[in-house]
This record gives sequence, C-alpha cells and structure tokens, in this order.
Amino acid sequence: MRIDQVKTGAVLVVKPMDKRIDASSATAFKAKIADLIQGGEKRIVLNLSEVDFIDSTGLGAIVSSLKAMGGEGDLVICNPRETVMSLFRLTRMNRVFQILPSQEEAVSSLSKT
Amino acid sequence: MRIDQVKTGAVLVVKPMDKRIDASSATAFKAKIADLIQGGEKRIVLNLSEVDFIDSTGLGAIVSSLKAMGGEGDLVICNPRETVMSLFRLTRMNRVFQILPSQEEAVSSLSKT
Amino acid sequence: MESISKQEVSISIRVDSRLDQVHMVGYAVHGICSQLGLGDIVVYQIELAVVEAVNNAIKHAYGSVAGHPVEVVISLNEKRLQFEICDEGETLHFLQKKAGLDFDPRNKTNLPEGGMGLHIIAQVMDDVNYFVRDGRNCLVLCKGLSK
Amino acid sequence: MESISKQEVSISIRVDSRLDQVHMVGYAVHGICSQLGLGDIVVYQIELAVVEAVNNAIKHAYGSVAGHPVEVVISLNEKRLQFEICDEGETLHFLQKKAGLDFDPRNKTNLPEGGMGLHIIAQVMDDVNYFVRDGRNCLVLCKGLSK
Ligand SMILES: Nc1ncnc2c1ncn2[C@@H]1O[C@H](COP(=O)(O)OP(=O)(O)O)[C@@H](O)[C@H]1O
Ligand SMILES: Nc1ncnc2c1ncn2[C@@H]1O[C@H](COP(=O)(O)OP(=O)(O)O)[C@@H](O)[C@H]1O
Repeated sequence: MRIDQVKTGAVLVVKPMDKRIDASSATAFKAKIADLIQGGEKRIVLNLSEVDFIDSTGLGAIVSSLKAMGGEGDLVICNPRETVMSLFRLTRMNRVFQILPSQEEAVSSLSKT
Repeated sequence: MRIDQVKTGAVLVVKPMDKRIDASSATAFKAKIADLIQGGEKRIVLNLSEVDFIDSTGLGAIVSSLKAMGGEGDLVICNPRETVMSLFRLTRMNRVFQILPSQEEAVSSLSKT
Repeated sequence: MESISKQEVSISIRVDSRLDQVHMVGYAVHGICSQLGLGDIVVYQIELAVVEAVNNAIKHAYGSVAGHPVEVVISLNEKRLQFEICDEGETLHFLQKKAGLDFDPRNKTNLPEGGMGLHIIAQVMDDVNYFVRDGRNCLVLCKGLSK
Repeated sequence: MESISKQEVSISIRVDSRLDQVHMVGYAVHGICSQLGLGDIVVYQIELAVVEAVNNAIKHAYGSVAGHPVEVVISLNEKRLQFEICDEGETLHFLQKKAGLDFDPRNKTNLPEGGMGLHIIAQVMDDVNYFVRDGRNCLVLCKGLSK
C-alpha cells in the first residue's frame, strides 16, 4: 500500500496511491494510519483522488481509523470519485464522515476545529 | 447483425450498428453485403463508426465483400476507430482498402469514380 | 431495423482462494459490465457486489486458507445479468436477505467495521439466493437489465 | 515511496466451444488489460489476439462443434502478461511462429479472406508457444510489460 503524506499546518494529508483499498490491502492501510495516529497525528485528511475501488473491508479499515483517533481527533475525506462515493452511500457511511470535494476544503475544515 | 443503409446518389452507405464484427457475426454480415451487391449496388461505403471490435474473421468478411464486387465496383471504408484501424495495419489491409476519416469524403470519393 | 433476440451467453471464472487474487475477477466483471450500457456507478456496484461475494467465500467458506477453488459463473441474456459464486467450503447456514445495517452515525465508538458485505450485495442486486448442491455452495446474484 | 513487488496473480476463464460466446472472454480480457496502463490500441490488440486463439480452438480443435471446454488461463506479474488458451480437441501439428501474410494488395482477386489469425497473434505478442500435455493443447501467448 503506497501512501503519499503531506503536512499542512496541524493537518496531515494522506493520499493512497494504489487504485484499490480492498480486502487484500485493508490491513496494511489500517496499520499505516494507526502508526500515524500513534505518532501523534490528530487531524487527518484522507484524499481518495487516486482510488478507483474500495470494498467493504477497505471501508471498514477507514472506519477503524476514524475510531482509532478517539474523541479529540478527526478524519475528513476528500476527492472521492462518484463510484467510490456510492459505496459510502450504500453503507450510510456518508453520514459518518465529512466528505468534501477538494483537498483545500478538507484541510481548511480541519484547521478551523 | 443490424445494418443501417442510406443511398446517396449512386453510392450506398452501409453502417453496421452492432459493436462487433467477429467470427460469430461475419457470415451474416457477408450475406447482407452479398445481397446488396446481388441487388445491383456497385459503390458501397462501409461506415465503421459504431464498430468497436473486428477480428480476422470479420475482416475476412469485409475482404470477401470487396472481392464480390468484382472489377467494376468498389467498397470504401470510413470512420474506423484507431483501434480497429490497427487491425487493418496488422494485416496490411490498409493497403488494400481506401480508408477515409469521414463519410462525406468516402461518398464523394466514390461519386467521382 | 431487425429485432434481434440475444441468446444466453456465459463464462466461468475460477480463482484460487486468496484475497490478493480477487481484483482480477473484479477487472473481468468490470470489463463485461462496461459493455452493457450501464452507468459507471452501476458497473462499480456490480463489481463491488461480486468482489464481496468472492471475498466472503475466501474468508468464511475457506477460513482464508489458500489453495481452494472459487468459481464465478457469469451468465447474461437480454433480461438479466447473473453471477453464481460457488465454493466447496463451509456452508452459510442462514442467508439474511435484507441484511440491515443498523447503527447510529453519530456514535463513533459503535460504528461497524465489518458485516457490510451482504448488505451491499442485497442493495446492489435485484435478487440474491443461496443453495447447496453436491458439496458446492452457490450464492446467486441477479441483476435485471431494462433497456 | 516504497518499492512493492507485485506477486503473480492468475485467473482461469472457461467458455463453451461456441463462437457466439467468445465476446464474453474478450470483454473480460479487455477489463483486465484496461487496468495495466497500456494504451487503447494495445488493449484492443491483446483482446484481439486472445479472441483469435479462442476462435481457433473452437473452429480447428473442435471443428466448430459446441459442448467442449476452452480454457483461458490469464496470469500476470510485474514483468509480463500471459494467456494460455487450452483445448482438448485436435492438435495443431505445426505452429508457424512467423506466419507471414503474403499477398499483393493490388491484386483484388487473390486477397486472403482467412488465415490471418496466427499472423495477428504473432505480431501482437512477444512470444508464442504451443504444447500438448495429457490430451490438452495449450497455446501460450506472452506479452512483456515494461514500466
Ligand atoms: N460465502 C459464505 N460462506 C459462509 N459464511 C458466509 C459467507 N458469506 C457470508 N457469510 C457469513 O455472513 C456474515 C456476514 O457477511 P458480510 O456481511 O459479508 O460481512 P463480513 O464478511 O465483513 O463479516 C459473515 O461474517 C459470515 O459469518
Ligand atoms: N488451436 C488450433 N488447433 C488446431 N489447428 C489450428 C489451431 N489454430 C490454428 N490452427 C491451424 O492453423 C491454420 C491457420 O490459422 P489462422 O491463421 O488462425 O487462420 P484461420 O483460422 O482463418 O484458418 C488454421 O487454418 C488451422 O489449420
């Protein structure tokens, strides 16, 4: 699982560079995010612009990451494709996550908190 | 095999509406064109704009149609996709057929003859 | 214009029971669905449902042990697209067809991290069935095609 | 950036020996190749080569008789994409690897209407082999992937 990271102020932008977050890569993805949280990151933007496909296990890993942040932190999603967005809708996870169309909006939303 | 036909002056434009001219449809395609030639058509434009895929059997049917026209007639091809065009190149059939980018050019080329 | 009655077409895809192989099935299903004039979102969701079913066969029927066959039989006619996902492992004893996904979106600590696969399948497909024959378990997913 | 070594992935597609089923194999192959970052023309040509090989198995190995299996094993690693097209019918006794396509384009009456399949396969693929084992004939098509 290749992941690009950029820190902008207090916000860490995490961008998975592989096309799929699925049952075969979810564990690695979850571990990476857990490491970042362990390392003190509290505001994470997950940029999904490069991701073509997420299955329920991949989505579970994203949910798990959100839960791992605990009460203080937050994880905001940006740039999902229409197709991937439909998975969030099918599972009602669009009501759980803040999902924004651009990275700028996601970063500034988290910076305000 | 669905085929659209439009007569423009002495030229008949034949446009296959199915996405594939392949080993399963080549015989039907060949029979249709043979009927048209039998019916007196001597100048035929084959418009490939709707065709995604041609295999060697489909190409053989097109070659067979050209041959069936005999010495007097001619068959000109227009609007092949880049992909389908590459089949003509792979088999050197791009040297056999006149292949034009638009239907207008193909019709006028045959009208001049 | 002729009316053509497209007959049934069918292929079968076999894959080893390894999660790292499943995307190949996904790509193949995607390739077939892309030719049916369905929108991108529907194509994605069908690929997703089939991938969920294959993942389930690997994880639950075979306990994530490699070396077992998962077969996906895809059949298509003008009315419907059907997928049969078959394994020779543990049988699913109760298929909850309307597998609800009940959770409070505001209660972060109780969000589900799993158990979403059958719900997704039920939402995406028009009909879902499961049968066992000769030691083979088959989940049958059916999607109507209206043109 | 990590270096990831993608391991081998593989699926097998089975289709009945009927020409009207072959496009389903084509779509599946297209779906897989579309994900490899190859251009549209290359994807088309690979689909074409595989379709030619499956058509040959149906027409020549099985004499166009339905009810026999044709199997296409697709395997992929970071270096190459490989297709094994296998039948249990008549064996091809001589594989002309550099099957030339010799004709005079100006001589209309002598244009070939067939015999182009193996030529296309040889042009599109980087390596073509044929072997017989346990009553199964396999044509192996290999395409190198350079990234
Ligand atoms: N193919 C199958 N074979 C056996 N059991 C299955 C199969 N598919 C699903 N199950 C059972 O149904 C449950 C719900 O499946 P699902 O909704 O896909 O969620 P998950 O796989 O994340 O648990 C699984 O936990 C498993 O117990
Ligand atoms: N899979 C096969 N099994 C048996 N014979 C084959 C097979 N593929 C090709 N052949 C033989 O090689 C010849 C050339 O094949 P090809 O170039 O594809 O042209 P075509 O199929 O149009 O004859 C065929 O006519 C056939 O005799």
